[in-house]
Amino acid sequence: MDINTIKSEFPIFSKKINGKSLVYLDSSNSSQKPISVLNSLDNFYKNEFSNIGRSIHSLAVNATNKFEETRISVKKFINANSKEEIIFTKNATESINLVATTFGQQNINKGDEILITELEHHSNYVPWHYLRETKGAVIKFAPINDDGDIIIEKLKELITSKTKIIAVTHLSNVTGTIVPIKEIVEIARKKNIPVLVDGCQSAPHIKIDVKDLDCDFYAISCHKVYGPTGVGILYAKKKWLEKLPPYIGGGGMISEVKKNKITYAPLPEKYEAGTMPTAEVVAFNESIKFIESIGMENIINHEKKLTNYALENLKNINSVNIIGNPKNKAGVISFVIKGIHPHDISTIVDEEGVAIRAGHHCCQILHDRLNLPATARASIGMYNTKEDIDVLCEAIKNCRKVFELK
Amino acid sequence: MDINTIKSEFPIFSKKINGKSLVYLDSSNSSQKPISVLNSLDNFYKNEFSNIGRSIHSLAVNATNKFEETRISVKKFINANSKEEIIFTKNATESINLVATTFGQQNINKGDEILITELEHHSNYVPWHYLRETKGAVIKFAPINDDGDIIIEKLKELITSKTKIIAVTHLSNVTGTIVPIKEIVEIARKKNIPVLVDGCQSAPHIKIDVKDLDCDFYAISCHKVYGPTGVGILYAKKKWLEKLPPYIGGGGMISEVKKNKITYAPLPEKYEAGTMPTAEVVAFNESIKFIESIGMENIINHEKKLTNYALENLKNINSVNIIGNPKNKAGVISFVIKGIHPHDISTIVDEEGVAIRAGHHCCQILHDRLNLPATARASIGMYNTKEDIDVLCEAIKNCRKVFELK
Amino acid sequence: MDLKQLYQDIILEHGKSPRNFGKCDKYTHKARGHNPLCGDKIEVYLKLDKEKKVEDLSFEGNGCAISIASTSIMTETVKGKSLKITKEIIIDFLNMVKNLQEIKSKELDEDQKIKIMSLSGVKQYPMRVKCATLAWHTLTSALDGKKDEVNTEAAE
Amino acid sequence: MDLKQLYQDIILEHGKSPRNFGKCDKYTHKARGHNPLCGDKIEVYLKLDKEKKVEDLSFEGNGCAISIASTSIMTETVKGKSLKITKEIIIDFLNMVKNLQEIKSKELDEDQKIKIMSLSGVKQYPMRVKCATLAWHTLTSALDGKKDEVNTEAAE
Ligand SMILES: Cc1ncc(COP(=O)(O)O)c(C=O)c1O
Ligand SMILES: Cc1ncc(COP(=O)(O)O)c(C=O)c1O
Repeated sequence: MDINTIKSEFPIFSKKINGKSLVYLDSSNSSQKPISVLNSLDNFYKNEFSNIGRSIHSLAVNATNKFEETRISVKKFINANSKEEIIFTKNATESINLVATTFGQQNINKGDEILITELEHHSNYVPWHYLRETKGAVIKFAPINDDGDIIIEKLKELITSKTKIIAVTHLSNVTGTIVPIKEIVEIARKKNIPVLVDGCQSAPHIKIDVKDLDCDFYAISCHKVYGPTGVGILYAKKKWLEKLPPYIGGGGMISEVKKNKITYAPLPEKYEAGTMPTAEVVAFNESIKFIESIGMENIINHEKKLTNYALENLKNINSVNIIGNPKNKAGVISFVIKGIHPHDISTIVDEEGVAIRAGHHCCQILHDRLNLPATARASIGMYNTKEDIDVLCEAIKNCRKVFELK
Repeated sequence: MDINTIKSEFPIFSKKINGKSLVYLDSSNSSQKPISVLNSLDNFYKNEFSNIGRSIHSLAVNATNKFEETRISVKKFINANSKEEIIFTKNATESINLVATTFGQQNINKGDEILITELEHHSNYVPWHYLRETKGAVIKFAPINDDGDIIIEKLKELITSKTKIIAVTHLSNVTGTIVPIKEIVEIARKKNIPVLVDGCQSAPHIKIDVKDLDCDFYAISCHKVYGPTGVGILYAKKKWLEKLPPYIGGGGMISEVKKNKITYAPLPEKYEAGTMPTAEVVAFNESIKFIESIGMENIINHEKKLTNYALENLKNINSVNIIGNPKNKAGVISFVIKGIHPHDISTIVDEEGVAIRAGHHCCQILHDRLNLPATARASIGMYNTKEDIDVLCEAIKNCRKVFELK
Repeated sequence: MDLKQLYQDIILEHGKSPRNFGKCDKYTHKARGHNPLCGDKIEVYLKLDKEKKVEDLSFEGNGCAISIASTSIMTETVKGKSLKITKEIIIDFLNMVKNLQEIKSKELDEDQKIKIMSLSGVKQYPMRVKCATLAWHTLTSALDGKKDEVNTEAAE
Repeated sequence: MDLKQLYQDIILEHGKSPRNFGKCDKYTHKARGHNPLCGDKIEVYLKLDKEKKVEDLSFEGNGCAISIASTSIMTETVKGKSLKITKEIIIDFLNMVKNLQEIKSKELDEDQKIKIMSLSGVKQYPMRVKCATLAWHTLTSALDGKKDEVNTEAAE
């Protein structure tokens, strides 16, 4: 597929916002969906819908097979060892909570340490905070430098004999920092500490290879990977899923249920309680196929070029200040403009059809570190073009006009 | 809308199964979806998609409004006091786990008792079982009689000063028993015991009025209420939601996040962590509108007639044995045939395009009580017709032929 | 929609140079307001005299032009008014930005009315209504002597 | 698809009157199999003699016609075979129902082959494959002396 025609695969781009073409630069928040995904969703509901894994009539058999096909696709997409290592959740937040809760239940005691970083999204902090509240765990924050890179030496120093788990993002949703996960896993491996990776931002934008990363847990949100809302993924090494207790309890995750005793289903069912987002999981297979039809390499190249183009052009606008300058940066560009609050920026560019996000992006710790109450963020998806960036830049210039700044 | 033309609103019924028209009698498992719901889903993704509650651009504003409109519709649908009492989850199983976990954390100690019934689905037992494992709670099962009705007198006797919560289904997914919730709540109220109602089966088939029931918690799965997969609902009295600790932690459910302290968002956000099944929640509004356009009274009447018709006709088939004979029965009909295992029944009727379920329907305790390893179950939805029942009965007769039974 | 309706000169000016910024002397009441969506935070300080008149009123914090301007204009408008009239003005203001109702209070002079009405543009920008109302909810909370901070998510 | 392919007379007959039902005398191995989807449960009892020959083999439990017939036929087929050949037959069987491969083992007589092949119809009924294979997985587990029960969800 030609990278220039990708946009036409996404129906939403025929829509007008305030009379202008939509310039969608909020993909870090959630991505738009290609037509093949929407057709799959629609087709499944219209022609094939059934609950899975429970009934044995023809519809149910077909639905179950399709559902499991997505699991196999995900396994390949992230290069997991087996499909038992792929658990479907409702979003990455649930994936991380699943690990924090079950791992915490089994392995965290008073005084034990959990090591996260200043880059983390609330979804990779609040679940660990619960263990601080309920178990008396200690949370340590590996610091970042002014460029937005984690200071690996400092992270190393923070590891003690009490460190029970390291939880770190693969790609910052504020600075665009690509974190050297392999390096961190190697450090952790030497001390036998498991590593959870928040892969929310990385999954749509860089090649994921969990075998190569050798991390223990990897969390993904499908709605950010050009898929439907309502589905997340937890990858976990089989040994963990076998060892950890179950999480949500209910239908589908049990083996035998007696009045005095319950045994649980084998993997992956053990962690998939209740009716799953069946249609959405089935449709997510098309998201993976879509990405693969283009090729992750091509997507990376395209987004890289666009990011550089955007950075150059934004830097040329008087008084735009880009947040962070990490060694390895993906298409997440947060910025501030002196004299204009990010919220006002967002409202003003929206008038030109430009969708960006303003606020703390669920990263209050990072904003405290940067000493900023809020930032504006333009984030790039595979469907963005140079024209999108041009419109963004013009719209930003307009902010200064509206605010009568020289 | 004419009850006889309802079926035409469901696209799936133009499909053929094994060359035959689909006779879908597995609605207790999951219901089919009307075209208006699917159009809403498709339209939202194609023209309006954005993450909600975070960004302030036009798409996000519109999406957030639509999302909140569904919350208001749900509030009205079940007659809750305020929209803060409506929490969106991923399914009813999560809704019940949310209550068991947070209520248990705060109110269950060693030796405390949880009272459930022999009718309960695993989703209303396993979450409580966790409290038995982690907290040393005791689970008591209110017994049923041979008709499949809960013996209220026995339930009363099982209440002690240690009973901390009563969790009970509104409508059995095996016997079709409609449980007298009001009566149970009145008993519980006198002893100040909160009541959780598993409303999975009731929500699509009887009028829900949580104010009238006066229950504390009510769990619903939208996919059983003619809605998309991936969405559940928890209704809870505001006083509980205010008092109980948060459940899943992450983006969207916080107020202020510091390195040493976290405060949580007000209701309902406190319980809605991470990106929600946005499109699915938006589309669920159409499910409610669809039900209301027909009128719950009309649906109840239609299903009542059909249930009676089915019971009469099934009873006339030699050796079909209907499970349970509750005082008040909805359109859930489980049965066995002497000499033919339910799985074989399901396979054989499937050949005629008839989708029923075979197994223990996530109710092993109930099947133990009935001394049956498995049952076959035909369950009725608003789209079923007398012709569906006729096809089912013919297909069942065929089972005896295939098995060469006289 | 017209951005100039939202960002009127009065608002830009108050946004840039807010009045009554800082802690006022010997305040008797204070309250904190917070908009978690954008991270806007303000603290309102209030001095009620014996006759229950708002003798002094000031604020600290940061936020977008709309929320700072709204807070600044609020302090200017309410200072010197009695408790009762202050509450009337708050209700007037909230009705205006949410339902575009006119300002009814007879206790405001033309200049004050114009300033308050300069905030009516937010009605066209639903996500920004909270920016405009944060200060006013926080003032109510300060007057009521509530301990909890105001949270726009709960306030709406 | 044809139901008669699935429910061949041999299967119906074994389903109705299973052979080797009950606990066999002085069994040396046993294992439990469970199909959580349908609740089918079987227990396989096995007596290996000193030469590692399956001297006796029986089962208890309940399930659908397919799973009972498959178990019954399995006990008939395997009884008297050496451990090595038993394992060969198990692999043969699993290959047959999953991939429609022919029975390769030379240790089965025609009658036994026909009986085993009567189960090949499940290939057309994916949800029923587990019914047919439960017994065979459970036998493997008994031979391996595993403690865990076999669970069809894990076995496939
Ligand atoms: C009575 C009852 N409770 C709970 C559930 C669980 O619902 P879900 O699987 O949608 O979480 C079901 C449906 O399977 C049910 O029938
Ligand atoms: C880095 C990061 N982690 C976690 C999340 C949470 O993802 P979700 O809201 O889909 O659970 C997000 C997205 O908001 C994110 O950007």
